[in-house]
Amino acid sequence: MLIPCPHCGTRPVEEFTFLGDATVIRPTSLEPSSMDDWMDYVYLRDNPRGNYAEYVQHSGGCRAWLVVTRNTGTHEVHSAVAAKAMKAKP
Amino acid sequence: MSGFRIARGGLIDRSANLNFKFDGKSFTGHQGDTLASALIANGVHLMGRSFKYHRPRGVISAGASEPNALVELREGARREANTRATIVELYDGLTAQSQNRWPSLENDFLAINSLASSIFVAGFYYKTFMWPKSFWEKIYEPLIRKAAGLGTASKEADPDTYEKAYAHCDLLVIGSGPSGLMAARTAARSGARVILADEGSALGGSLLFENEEIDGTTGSTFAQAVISELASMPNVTLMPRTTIFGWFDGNIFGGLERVNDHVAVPPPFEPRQRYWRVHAKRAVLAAGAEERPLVFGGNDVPGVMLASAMRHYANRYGAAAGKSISVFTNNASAQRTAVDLQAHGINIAAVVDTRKNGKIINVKGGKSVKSVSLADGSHFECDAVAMSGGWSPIVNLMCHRGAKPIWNETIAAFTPPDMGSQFTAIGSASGKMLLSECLRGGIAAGTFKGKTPPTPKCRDEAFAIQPFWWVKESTGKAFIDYQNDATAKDLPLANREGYGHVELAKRYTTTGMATDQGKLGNVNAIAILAEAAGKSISEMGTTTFRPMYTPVSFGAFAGPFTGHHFQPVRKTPLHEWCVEQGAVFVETGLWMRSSWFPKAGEDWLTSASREVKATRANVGLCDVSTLGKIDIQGKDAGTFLDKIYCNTFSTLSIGKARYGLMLREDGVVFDDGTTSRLADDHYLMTTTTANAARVMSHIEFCHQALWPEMDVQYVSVTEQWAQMAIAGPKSRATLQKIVDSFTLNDETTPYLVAKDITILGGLTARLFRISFSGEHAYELAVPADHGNMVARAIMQAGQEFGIVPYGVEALSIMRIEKGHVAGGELNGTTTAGDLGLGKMMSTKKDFIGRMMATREGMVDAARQCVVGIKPVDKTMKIRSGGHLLNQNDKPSMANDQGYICSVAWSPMLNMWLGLALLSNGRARHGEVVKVFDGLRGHHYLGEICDPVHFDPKNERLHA
Amino acid sequence: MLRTSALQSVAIQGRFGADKGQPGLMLSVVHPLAIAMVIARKGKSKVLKDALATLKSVNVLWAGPDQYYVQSTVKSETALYIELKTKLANIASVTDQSHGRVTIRISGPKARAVLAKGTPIDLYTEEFPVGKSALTQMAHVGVHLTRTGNDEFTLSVFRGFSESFWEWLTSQSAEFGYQVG
Amino acid sequence: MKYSVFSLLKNAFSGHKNWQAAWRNPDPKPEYDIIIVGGGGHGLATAYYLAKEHGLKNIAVLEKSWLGSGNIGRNTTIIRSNYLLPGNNPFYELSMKLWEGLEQDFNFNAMVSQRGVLNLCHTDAQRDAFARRGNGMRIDGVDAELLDAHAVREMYPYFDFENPRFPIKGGLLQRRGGTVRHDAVAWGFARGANMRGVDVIQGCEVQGITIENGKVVGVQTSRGSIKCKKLALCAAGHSSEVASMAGLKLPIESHVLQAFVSEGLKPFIDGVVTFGAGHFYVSQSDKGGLVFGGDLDGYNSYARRGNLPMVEHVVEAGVAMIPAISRVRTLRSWGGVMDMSMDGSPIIDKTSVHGLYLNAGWCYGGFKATPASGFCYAHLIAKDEPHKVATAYRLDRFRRGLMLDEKGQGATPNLH
Ligand SMILES: Cc1cc2nc3c(=O)[nH]c(=O)nc-3n(C[C@H](O)[C@H](O)[C@H](O)COP(=O)(O)OP(=O)(O)OC[C@H]3O[C@@H](n4cnc5c(N)ncnc54)[C@H](O)[C@@H]3O)c2cc1C
Ligand SMILES: NC(=O)c1ccc[n+]([C@@H]2O[C@H](COP(=O)([O-])OP(=O)(O)OC[C@H]3O[C@@H](n4cnc5c(N)ncnc54)[C@H](O)[C@@H]3O)[C@@H](O)[C@H]2O)c1
Ligand SMILES: Cc1cc2nc3c(=O)[nH]c(=O)nc-3n(C[C@H](O)[C@H](O)[C@H](O)COP(=O)(O)O)c2cc1C
Ligand SMILES: [Zn+2]
Repeated sequence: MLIPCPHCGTRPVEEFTFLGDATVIRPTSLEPSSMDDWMDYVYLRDNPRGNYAEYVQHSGGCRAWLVVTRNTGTHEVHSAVAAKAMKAKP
Repeated sequence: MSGFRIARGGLIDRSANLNFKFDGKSFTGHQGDTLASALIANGVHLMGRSFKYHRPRGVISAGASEPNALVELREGARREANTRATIVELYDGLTAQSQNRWPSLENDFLAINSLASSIFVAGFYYKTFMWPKSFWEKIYEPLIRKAAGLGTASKEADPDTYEKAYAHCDLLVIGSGPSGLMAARTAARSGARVILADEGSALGGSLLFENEEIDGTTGSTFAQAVISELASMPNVTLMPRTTIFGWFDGNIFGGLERVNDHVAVPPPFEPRQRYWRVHAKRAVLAAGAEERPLVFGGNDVPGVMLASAMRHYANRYGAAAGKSISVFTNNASAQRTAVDLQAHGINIAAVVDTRKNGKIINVKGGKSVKSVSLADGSHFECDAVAMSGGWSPIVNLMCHRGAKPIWNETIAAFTPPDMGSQFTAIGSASGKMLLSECLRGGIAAGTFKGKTPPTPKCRDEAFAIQPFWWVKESTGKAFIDYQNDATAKDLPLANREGYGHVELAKRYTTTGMATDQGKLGNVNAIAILAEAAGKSISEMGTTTFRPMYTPVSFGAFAGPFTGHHFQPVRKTPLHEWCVEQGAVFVETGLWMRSSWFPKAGEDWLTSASREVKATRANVGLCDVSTLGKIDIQGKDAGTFLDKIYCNTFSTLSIGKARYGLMLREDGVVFDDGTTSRLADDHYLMTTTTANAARVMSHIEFCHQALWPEMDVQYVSVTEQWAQMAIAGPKSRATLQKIVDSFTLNDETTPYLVAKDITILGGLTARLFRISFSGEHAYELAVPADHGNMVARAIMQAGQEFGIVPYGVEALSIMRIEKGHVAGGELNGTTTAGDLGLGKMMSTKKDFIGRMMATREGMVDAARQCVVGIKPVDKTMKIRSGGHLLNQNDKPSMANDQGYICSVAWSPMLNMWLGLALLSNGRARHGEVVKVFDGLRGHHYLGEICDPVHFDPKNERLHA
Repeated sequence: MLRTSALQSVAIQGRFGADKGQPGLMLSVVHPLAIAMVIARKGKSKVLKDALATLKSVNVLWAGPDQYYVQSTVKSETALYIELKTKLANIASVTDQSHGRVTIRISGPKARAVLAKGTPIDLYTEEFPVGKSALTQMAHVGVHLTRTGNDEFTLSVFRGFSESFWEWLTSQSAEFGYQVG
Repeated sequence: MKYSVFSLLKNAFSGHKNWQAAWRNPDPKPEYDIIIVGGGGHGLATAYYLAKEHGLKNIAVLEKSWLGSGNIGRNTTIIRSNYLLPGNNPFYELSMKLWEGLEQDFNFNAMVSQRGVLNLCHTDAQRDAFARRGNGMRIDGVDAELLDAHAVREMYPYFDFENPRFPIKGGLLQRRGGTVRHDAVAWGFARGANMRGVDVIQGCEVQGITIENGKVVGVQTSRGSIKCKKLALCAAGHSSEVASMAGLKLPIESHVLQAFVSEGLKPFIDGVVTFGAGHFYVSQSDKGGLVFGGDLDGYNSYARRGNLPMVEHVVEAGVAMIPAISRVRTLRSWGGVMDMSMDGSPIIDKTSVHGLYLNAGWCYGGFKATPASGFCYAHLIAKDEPHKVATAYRLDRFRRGLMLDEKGQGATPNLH
């Protein structure tokens, strides 16, 4: 599998570390009533077959965290964007 | 003895005689031979035994698909089991042995299995060997296991080396027959970067043995010309002896180059094999087609061969399989064999063509062919049989990413699926059986830009086939999977018993599961199964094609990363000094850490105890360079650390250090360490050795994915600094002698100070007053290149105070004496509360792990928390891993109260001490518990106590 | 103060490996070398780039997004660090890495063939021109790789791995014969 | 037809023409009391024990592909009960006991082979962790032995004791651990369930779950709608997909795990051995192939295939452990889709939907659990309360902070 790192160019999968779902959003509330949101964030996953946005670090390269869009059924990689840049967008 | 060397012709060098041994017997062959061709030329047909029935077997094919002629090649540590004689290039001094037979290939005891073959049908294992129950373990299975397997692997370490390498190209051409050569040449001429790989010892594919005419010359001359041209081009890499064994995501191909398998021993500095990862922009599969056997009685008698293999041996190697040959076919191609062999003066006893209703029912002969009997009642004497059941495109690689091949009625074969433009099939691999189509297909595939160049002229032989799958009239066994002894009858049986899906039939009958992975037999099996199930072949479909196309040695995948080089060694900047001091090292992750520094005659415990005593009495020096160090800067560095740590760092004063605790988002403790503030916008974090990389990655994630708005930068400086702990009552005095121009005292260097200083007349250093040992202690960091020099200087300075080097064993003893938690307690399941550090969790801010740490299970009073433990009998040793029980409880998991995490012999208290995790432990100091250590047959009473065993008031720290 | 290279005792000068004809490559340790890691502060990528372009007697190598290694063979590590700290105040974070990394120069007709045994980066194309740096992995070790000539590269690794890395590099070079200079 | 030496002989005389199918291939009925989704080991075992232990008959197992096509048909066959945590160990020990009597129970030889599972350790910390684990086993009467390096060397003299990067310091041995012929487990349970009246239906994919008033009433399948009173999910790597049909989100990710087999060899390695300084474990099948594996490829995947980096990673560790293996060849690699849970332990529980039961999260360790999983799940489905050794496998344990995290890795499924 090849991943097009926006900083380094296309590199093979062994240079990357996968963390998982990039669609989950860390809650901001610290109220006990927000526990369900936290639970969802930390433990629950859509885990789809098909297109999937995931956090991937180019750990064996530039070390940037990326959001990679990939098909979990075919392993086809569609895009890789720096997580930082992704977050900067509204 | 029926095979012989044909007088003339072939691509062997008859002037070069090579001596070799098979089963201890000496033979001679020629340069250019394979082991199989040389044996055939020497009249040897019997080369192996089958898996289940131990049937005598000879060579069937002339290439990678060979299921029968497997040998143990070479001897001793270089012995390789299951090596295909058909691809072993002959070299002088080669030794090979037959396998799966006892006592000899000729007289194999287990051939009696054949007699019971009516019981040993597919699936018989599952129905029997169950009574009496105990017999399975004691009798049946040991027998089955002993009989199982083919060759015997060496149990000595492999003396050869292996390499790995990456290659990149615009076009990877897999196979160097007419189609592959044309693709490579066309692409190369247009300037593309081309790799041409072929598993054969020579490039040329079928042109090396087929009588073809291209552009007015012979096929092999034509091939030679193309290969020479390619060899001269800088943008072309030719890779003979290289099997492309798998296709992976990203159009990456795995390749195995047999660099030196054709010699007895690899030359100096050269590997035996090289494993390639080929990144191809585009690839073409020009792997050709595989001829299929026909399924009829005795189709496994040595001497029965694929028709193409027989002419391959005759034309390329000058090796005739016999003097008189019967040909059995369902298609036009076998006619070539008859013609070619006749041209070599070999008698054609009969040509039996199913398209004309001819059928061989049985082959007579045990260890070699004697005659064939036909359905019409006729018999022909002969000493070999050439068979052709049609041709299967070698689709394997194109199916490695999950797609299934497509059945094609016209050629009666599966053709590759369409996998898009990155990987396309050409030539016979795509089902094109005519030479002109192969040449044309190659040229089209190699055309990157511009007009397609013209196709060389050639003569085509019509391809015509009428599918024919099984001579049902046969009375003898008709084999589908030769090696695994799956017969034609096994498939209908599997269907009858419910295993009619092609994948179930495979698993029930083991068809296609042998070392050849069904290259020869699978299509026949599918056809016969389809008929039994009343389905079409297309509906039945194939089993799953998987890597490896042909088996790949472990050594190749491991490459140079073997033995001591399995993983890189990481040495600290003080390594040399540690060696000078006589350190014994221990692997800690990839690091080598100094563990203890024995004096003559000391074992580890004596040494470590002495190191502790000397440190606590005077001063000791320890290499702590492996601790992770992360430099954190930026306007928001403090706020960022507040998110990462559960306690607060934004309030830390400049020049001070603070102990920090980090949680995971699930509320469990992740890591700890002291972090110092060097400037308003500059911190230096230390992590545990074990978690250094993970913490770094965590920080990167938290910033980039969670809080990118923060202005913070971070970089690992672990390797920049050599770091030393200088501990003990004389540490200050020792250091005083090397620091430049200031006096060390509680004003200039109070507890938890962190400051930049210079030492030894101007050398940059960082000094921290922190302590893991519980002593008055410092950590001194100097740029790594100076580490050894500074350590030596400190030793010299401390000499008058009795300084000793101490290692991680002593460090560990001291931290257990002090009740400091470390790896044994930070085990990924403990909370801050469990460690007695619950108060560190700020309630004033958000931090990683805050919310999840409040769940009921995480704050339950019954959780196991850190306590001290000591044996009630002070003379007794305690060990890690003992479980704790209430004194009156019976051992059981339900009664389990916790366990001992870390232990040490305390030279200060003269007894064994430990830290344990105990349910509701903080309320139980003073309680006596039962320690269950069944593993070591040792049960005793332990007293629970405060984890701080030594100097509970921390008087020494501030002394 | 005189620095001691981490490879001092292993990188011994001489000719090694296959001994037929010219050596396929040359290996040498670049030491002492002053290296500072420079990372742009938030929103300062462009300003930093411009500032770096004005520096004299240094090599500026890309080392990740908004990150650079600034190297000098003529300045001391302290001098370089202080200079950068001053010139880049509020523009970038600066960290001294001179001792943390070991740099090896590899050159010769077989340099690329040897590197191909380690890195998945395609070094045979125009896409990797002279002056370009990349972060990659070779032999399980993170490597900062820079092309310094057609057949010349520098490889920089964490100090602690340098000896192990050197062993790997030389073993992979042996088939071509190599000269340590 | 009962399988025995006699039935085998009898059939041999009639040319094996009279064997009956091991299971019927029925068309689905319009309605069942219980439908089990997934014809893998766990689904089939559940059906078997529902019929056998609870006398229930009107049951269907729906399998989207062929029987045993999932992980039951692609695992490395290791069974053991050397778990650490009180929530786990008694469950796996029950499984071990069931294995020990399984073949006689379902009249099918699944080649349960207790050849010993040896986990090697290479550091003091690892040994301490093994001591903790081993004592946890012993405290409950499960067999465990802590070996020193010498004892390991006696067993396997050809492991790397000469030039290792990470010296072997010893190991934890469970002699009752071993291997079982994986496919035969599926076949044996299927046949056993079939004989007790269960409909085992292949080629029937569940595509939707019908819920009325918070209660399951049926499923839509590739072969039409089928009604049911209770629906039991047993879809392993596909659990998230199936659960989502009922609107449930699970603490699970699907990851690919590769496994490998070498060419057939004469006896090479006797038991199951795991390397402690890298990802590699190996055993030898009754056919002679070295069956081995290592770690997940690391990325979420529903493709049953992996990539080369993990192959190299695993094999490097293999050669590090056994230098002699270098000249042995890898024959085939394949992958399976693992239901990696957030704490590495399984879930056997009711769900928020009435009548919908969940069995999932087996990670790469669910083969050994097959009998106990079926047994306990059947208990839950039949009685609506958990079996006593499976009480910790609750879905709400994450919400409540009662994770069963044997490895201490936290909520990162690909690290378990
Ligand atoms: C390579 C590998 C090695 C392993 N090694 C071991 C080991 O050594 N020891 C061990 O204990 N465990 C091991 N495991 C884990 C073990 O195999 C699994 O945990 C276990 O098999 C899972 O349970 P199962 O048998 O029910 O799963 P499966 O066999 O996967 O059953 C699930 C079934 O559900 C079906 N299904 C899915 N969706 C639907 C639908 N919508 N409709 C109908 N049917 C559906 C699937 O087709 C599948 O047949 C390994 C797994 C792999 C992949
Ligand atoms: N008359 C007939 O019935 C008939 C049938 C089939 C083929 N043919 C003839 O055979 C020729 C086929 O030509 P072609 O170029 O398609 O194939 P080819 O058979 O000439 O060459 C294929 C080459 O691919 C190599 N190869 C296969 N798999 C490989 C792998 N995984 N890695 C590396 N190398 C691999 C083989 O070693 C072989 O050298 C044509 O001349 C065609 O007419 C004729
Ligand atoms: C324990 C075990 C042993 C295996 N032994 C062999 C074998 O000897 N030969 C073989 O071709 N495949 C063997 N396989 C692999 C199967 O052929 C197949 O690849 C695997 O079950 C996955 O199925 P799939 O490849 O059809 O997807 C074995 C699989 C397992 C789980
Ligand atoms: Zn990158």
